Amino acid sequence: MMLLILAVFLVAMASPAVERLTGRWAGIVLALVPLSLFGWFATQIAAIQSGAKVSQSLAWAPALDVNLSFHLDGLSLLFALLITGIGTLVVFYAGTYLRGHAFRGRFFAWLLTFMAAMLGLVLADNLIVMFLFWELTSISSYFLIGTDHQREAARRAALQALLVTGLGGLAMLAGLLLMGAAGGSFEMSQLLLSGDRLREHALYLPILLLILAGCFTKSAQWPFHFWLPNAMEAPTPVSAYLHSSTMVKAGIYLMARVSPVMGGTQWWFGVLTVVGGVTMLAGAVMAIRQSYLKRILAYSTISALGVMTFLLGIGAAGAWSPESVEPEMALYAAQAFTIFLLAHALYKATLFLVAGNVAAQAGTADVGHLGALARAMPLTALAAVLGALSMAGFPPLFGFLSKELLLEATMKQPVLGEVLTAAAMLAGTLFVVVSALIAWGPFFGRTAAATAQPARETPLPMWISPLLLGAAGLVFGILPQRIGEPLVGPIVTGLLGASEPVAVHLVAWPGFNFALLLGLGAIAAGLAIYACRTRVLRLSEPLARLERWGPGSWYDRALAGLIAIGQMQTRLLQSGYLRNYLLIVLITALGLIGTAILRLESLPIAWDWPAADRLRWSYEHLYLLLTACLILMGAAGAVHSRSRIAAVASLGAVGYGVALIYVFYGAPDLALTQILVETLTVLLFMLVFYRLPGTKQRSSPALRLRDTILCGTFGLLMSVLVLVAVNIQLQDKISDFFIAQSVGLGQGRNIVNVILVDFRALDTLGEIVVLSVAALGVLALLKLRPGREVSA
Amino acid sequence: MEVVLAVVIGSLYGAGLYLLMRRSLIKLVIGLALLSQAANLLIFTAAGLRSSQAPLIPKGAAAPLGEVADPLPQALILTAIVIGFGVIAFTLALFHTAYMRLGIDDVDQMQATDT
Amino acid sequence: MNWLLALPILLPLLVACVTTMLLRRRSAQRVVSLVGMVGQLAAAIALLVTVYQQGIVAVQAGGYAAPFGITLVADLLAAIMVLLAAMKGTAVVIYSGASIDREREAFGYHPLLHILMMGVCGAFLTGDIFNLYVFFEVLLMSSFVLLTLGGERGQVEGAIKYVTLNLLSSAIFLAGAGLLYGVTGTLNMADLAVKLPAADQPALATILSMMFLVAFGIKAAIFPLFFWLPASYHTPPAAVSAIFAGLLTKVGVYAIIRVFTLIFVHDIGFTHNLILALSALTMVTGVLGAAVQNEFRRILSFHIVSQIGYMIMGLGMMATLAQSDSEATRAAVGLGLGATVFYIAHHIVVKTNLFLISGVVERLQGTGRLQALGGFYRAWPGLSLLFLVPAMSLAGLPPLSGFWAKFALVKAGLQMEQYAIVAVALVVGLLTLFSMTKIWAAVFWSPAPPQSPMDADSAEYRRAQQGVGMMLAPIVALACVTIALGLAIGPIFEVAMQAGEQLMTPQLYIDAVSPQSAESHQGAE
Amino acid sequence: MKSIILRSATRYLFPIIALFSIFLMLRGHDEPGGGFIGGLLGATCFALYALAYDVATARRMLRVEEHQLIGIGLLFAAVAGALGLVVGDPFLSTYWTSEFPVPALGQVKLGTPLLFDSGVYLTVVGVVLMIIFALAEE
Repeated sequence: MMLLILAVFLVAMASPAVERLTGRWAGIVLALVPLSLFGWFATQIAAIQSGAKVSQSLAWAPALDVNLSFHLDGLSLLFALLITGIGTLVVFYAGTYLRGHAFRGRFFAWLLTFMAAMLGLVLADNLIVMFLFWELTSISSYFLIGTDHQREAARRAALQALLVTGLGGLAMLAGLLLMGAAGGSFEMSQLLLSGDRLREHALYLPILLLILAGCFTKSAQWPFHFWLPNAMEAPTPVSAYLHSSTMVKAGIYLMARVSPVMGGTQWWFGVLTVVGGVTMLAGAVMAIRQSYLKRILAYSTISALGVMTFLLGIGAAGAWSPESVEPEMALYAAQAFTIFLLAHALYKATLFLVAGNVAAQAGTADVGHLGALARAMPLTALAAVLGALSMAGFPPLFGFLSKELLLEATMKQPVLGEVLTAAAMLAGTLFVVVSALIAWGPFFGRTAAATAQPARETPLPMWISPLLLGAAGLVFGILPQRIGEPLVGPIVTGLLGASEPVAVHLVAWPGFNFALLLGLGAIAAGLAIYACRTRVLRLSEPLARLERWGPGSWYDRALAGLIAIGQMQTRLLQSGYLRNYLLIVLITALGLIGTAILRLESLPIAWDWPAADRLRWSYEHLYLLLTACLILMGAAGAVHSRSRIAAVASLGAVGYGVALIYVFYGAPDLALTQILVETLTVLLFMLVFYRLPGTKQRSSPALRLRDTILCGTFGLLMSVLVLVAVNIQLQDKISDFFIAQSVGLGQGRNIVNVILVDFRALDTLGEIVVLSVAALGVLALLKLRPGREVSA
Repeated sequence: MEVVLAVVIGSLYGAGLYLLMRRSLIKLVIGLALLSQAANLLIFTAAGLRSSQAPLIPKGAAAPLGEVADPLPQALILTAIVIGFGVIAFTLALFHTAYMRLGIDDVDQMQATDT
Repeated sequence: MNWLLALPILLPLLVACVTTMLLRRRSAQRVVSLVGMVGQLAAAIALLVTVYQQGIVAVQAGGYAAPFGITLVADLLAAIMVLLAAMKGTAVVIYSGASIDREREAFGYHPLLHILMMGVCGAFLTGDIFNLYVFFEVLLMSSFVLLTLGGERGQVEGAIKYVTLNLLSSAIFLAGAGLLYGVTGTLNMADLAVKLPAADQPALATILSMMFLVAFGIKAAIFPLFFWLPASYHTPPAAVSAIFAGLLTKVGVYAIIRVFTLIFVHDIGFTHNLILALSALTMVTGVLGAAVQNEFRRILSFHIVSQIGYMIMGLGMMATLAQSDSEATRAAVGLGLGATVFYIAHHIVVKTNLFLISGVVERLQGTGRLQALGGFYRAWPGLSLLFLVPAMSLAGLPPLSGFWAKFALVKAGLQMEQYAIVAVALVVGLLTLFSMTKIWAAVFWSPAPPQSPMDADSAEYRRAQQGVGMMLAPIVALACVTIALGLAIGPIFEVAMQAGEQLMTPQLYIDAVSPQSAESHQGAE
Repeated sequence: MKSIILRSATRYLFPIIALFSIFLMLRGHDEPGGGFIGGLLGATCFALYALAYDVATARRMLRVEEHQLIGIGLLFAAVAGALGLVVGDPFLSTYWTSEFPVPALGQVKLGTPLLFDSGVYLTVVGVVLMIIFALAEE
């Protein structure tokens, strides 16, 4: 399996070259890859049905519990077949649909990357590897939505999709990590065997909510659904493939995969059923309000995803009232879920491709302007009818079976059964309205307005793909037992977490029962609503206003808020005033060191100014006191002086005062260097200051006062630290070694110079490098002027 | 006598920082010079002023007679002084070019690279 | 052994001397510079291999015993950093062959580059706190000059803020080193780690740790102290800001990690929780700043600040050792530190690459402002793909190295129940993705603006184009390194974990530096 | 500034200061002095020339470009350090010759630190002159 995914990745990278080579036939050549994969997975059906285990594993980063392990079971097999099957047709369709498009090569590259990532996602056994492919699908969908990136709307929609799914993805990463830690292993197969350990875990609720955040954003559930309609900016093959049958189902796949271990609790039932139900209804209602073909389909996809989440939710009703549950209630829900998943994938892909044909030929996708296309495009019309009938749930089609099982599952609910059935009925009705809008209006309705150019039938690949998918819906509908059952059985066993395989028997015509009556009723109501849809649109006007304040606007407001905070923060912090920067640095330094000092119980400062004979003490240190006064006056002069000369002179005074202190405390080398350096510095100051203007007093008195206080406290802090350091002296300083060894090892009697040149020569080496760089810098600064001809 | 030096160090640090936050380039560079003097003096004092006998060994002797001042901080400060000189020389040249190039001496008007 | 540790410092110095002599002859300078950098890379690889096999390697400069002479130590973290520095240097030297103008080379561009390399490698390898100050000054001084080389208005203005704040940080660092010597009487870091606890002055030690945190914080550009970086990094040519982006702040981060895992480990509850808080604030302010900029290299500069928050997050998470010293926590902290080491490696490669690409974009389009850019996806598909690799890696998209770095940090954080910081890390990851796609949409996807020289085959555009070939070579190489880091994560993360382990147990470092003080230490136990 | 007194004074002062600066540098290992102090002093005598005459004559007196001087100084220091590596000892290890009599000075011994110190001397002279000449020419 690993090799297959790798192969698809390699082909994806090669596809720009392949596309340039094969030109017109690129669609077909590239479609061979998913076709061969579809064939390989088809051969696995028998093995999986008999319960054989197909898994591979390769260690990748053991320190991070990440190893490339893949596992094929019922659920992943169905998804794999869907991905590769519909993938083949979509690539085949896109070959002609995008002929002449400037970036067709790169489009195929990203489409095949997406296919490989989606395959990896459904086949991965290791949680982290699955997340890895999850993020890859998000990024490839970003590039696919932005295929014709010249348009601002496409770029915005791509970003919106990426950010919403990205946010959910990151939350899910945290959830997966917690789940792996709580469940004891990062391999899904081991986790599934851990039974109730996760459900009883203390962190069950956060794990559940985090993972569901990822699933709900990916599968466009109610609060996070707004990115899917905008994603219709992508070319139709992308909408047909990603945003109807595969990518948006990744969330559903993960919920189904995790349900045996995380499902079955009251939280699971509550959250999924409510969110699923709301999405189901909201999506359906908004679908009928749209006027563009692809947006209608997008909202109906949201509603379909809501139905699937809803089914996964009600499967766990047993947890709510365990005593009154009928054993096969969970079985019905699991069956309904699987059949609905398969049926929806088929008819939604068909309808999207049909919408693509209509948009290509009729020039517009607005349902209002389309009419009587059946005569011009008979084959597309046939595919449209097949897809729409399956969606509406008419008997011979596969959709009918899925609606039947959906209604039976809701009727058998022990708790709130009637409410859930009513919700399912309403959704079914609205589905019928949508299918009528898509199939009946454009193809068989009267011609409302003149279409842009005379529509004629699309070339072969563009009508064969939807037709094949529609026909598959019909075939599955007629013979569900022979084709549907080998796939559905293993999935249902997996979903229920049952040990031995569960027998599933599907029948084309379940006979007259209450569910059938409800279904027919839904169809009738749907057709009625379609007939008087103008009045229905007026009635649902308030809903439109609600939509404007809905989640879509929350996203825009959040983004605008983010930018506003960023601007405010940058204006505040990165103000451009150097003194503000210094102020903040000073306050931070004072704050940090201050808090550290407050933790100091006792302040070990020895106050060696003898109280008794202060006069004698000060006489002894007279010279020191005089130099100290000289330095203090110099510092004050530097601060308050008006003229530049006075400032430089006071700086010189400070320098020479410090040299005197070095002399007092036995540092001849130091004093010599200090005096020479000080002279040179004053000389340089004079050379430079000759040209700079005088120092005018610029800042306001309040500012100066605040600065004085802050700098004063910092200075005080430094003095205190010095006194503290002076009093805490460890005895064995390393300088004793230098004093002892200066003649022996260093062969020199001036210990300071021996240290500089011998013991710590690396310091001096670094020092002269600094000096030479400084010299180079001065030369470059003064000599190198942009534009001035350099006399090098 | 450490108290006196501590006061000197504190006032040098305070003056240096105060000058650093003024708006004229000249005061800025004088502030930097004062800061480096203060840091050097701090190392000198923090190492403990044991004695005022210069760390030299008389001719022919193997070790200095009696208590000697700590040679290590003196070596460190010598290095720091020379590095400080290099840096101050570069800063002076930088401010000179800045004034020639930008024509303004007031640091507050230099916000082009930030906002 | 002596060669290995001395070469990363001596070789750049020799090359700098030679290139200073050759200031007048441009081509000779370039050849010597490239040969020197490749030699540096070879030496760095040899050093890493030796350290990986034999554990921490220590050599006493001048042959004097440990605490007295200056010790050169290479543990895995230092060896990895030296290798990354050498790799970056080689890439930038090749890149600047085509992008640095004649005047800058005549005024010492190459010697400065090598002296910067000497300062950086010296800072990574030295085991002495004052010597660290000297090497900091070496790399700071050469970065001052490199920043102002060329003397344009923006460079000079940015340099004033850069110089002032960094000199303030050096003054605080010098004061800290002086006080540390005053209290413990030693300068050797390993000796400090033994003597500072012996002085049993925990409160004073915390004060000193705060001074070092402020000094290194300014150099590493953490939260309240990063203003100099966005103000100055985008002014010099792309090659210079590329070498700055990957190295200067990382030396500050290395210094914080070294000091706060070796010397100041007595009061982890206070110091490391503070670092954790600062890391969270750094991440958020950096990425918020990046989200609102609209000039290519300013966004990248703010991203440096935000990514540094991630690097010190791993260090800050050591604070959980204060609450529970159980085996599981120690393993998680080890994972956190390993993730930090890997994050630094990933970020250096990615950030340099992004700056080099911004240089190519600026060379072709003449400006860095996003509104005036566009149409690169159509005109330069190769460059777009090359931009995608580091950009998506920075945003944390799997399977590139950025994802693994963030993933490891989040995994370690969750194991230690540090939920707040993990949440911040994830959200900031998303905002990074937002600003990266902002660049992608503006520079690559949006249509080329009308008057841009892009499509017109004007002579000026053709001249700009011919140099680009040589500039793309290092970009491709760095992109391959990013992909290799991402795909071969298994063994590479093993090395990072070992480096994390070495940081977790300072005793390994102390024994390697001064074998005989190890006995005294055991004796004192 | 171009007064005759200063010019004639500099012509005589130059050799004395130069000699004194070299003397300071050589005795640095045993008495207060050393590479830095010698270098700074050495630079002042050339600066005096720049002040008395003009930068061009000072450069001619120097006879070698300042940046060459810095290059040579750095090379001396690096080579003095690298000698140890060639022999296999750690970086920057020092070696001393045994004592040998010199007619005027008595017992003298030469060592690698002396080479290192002269490297420092040359670099400091080169650096200070480069800065002063650059600023003076402005």
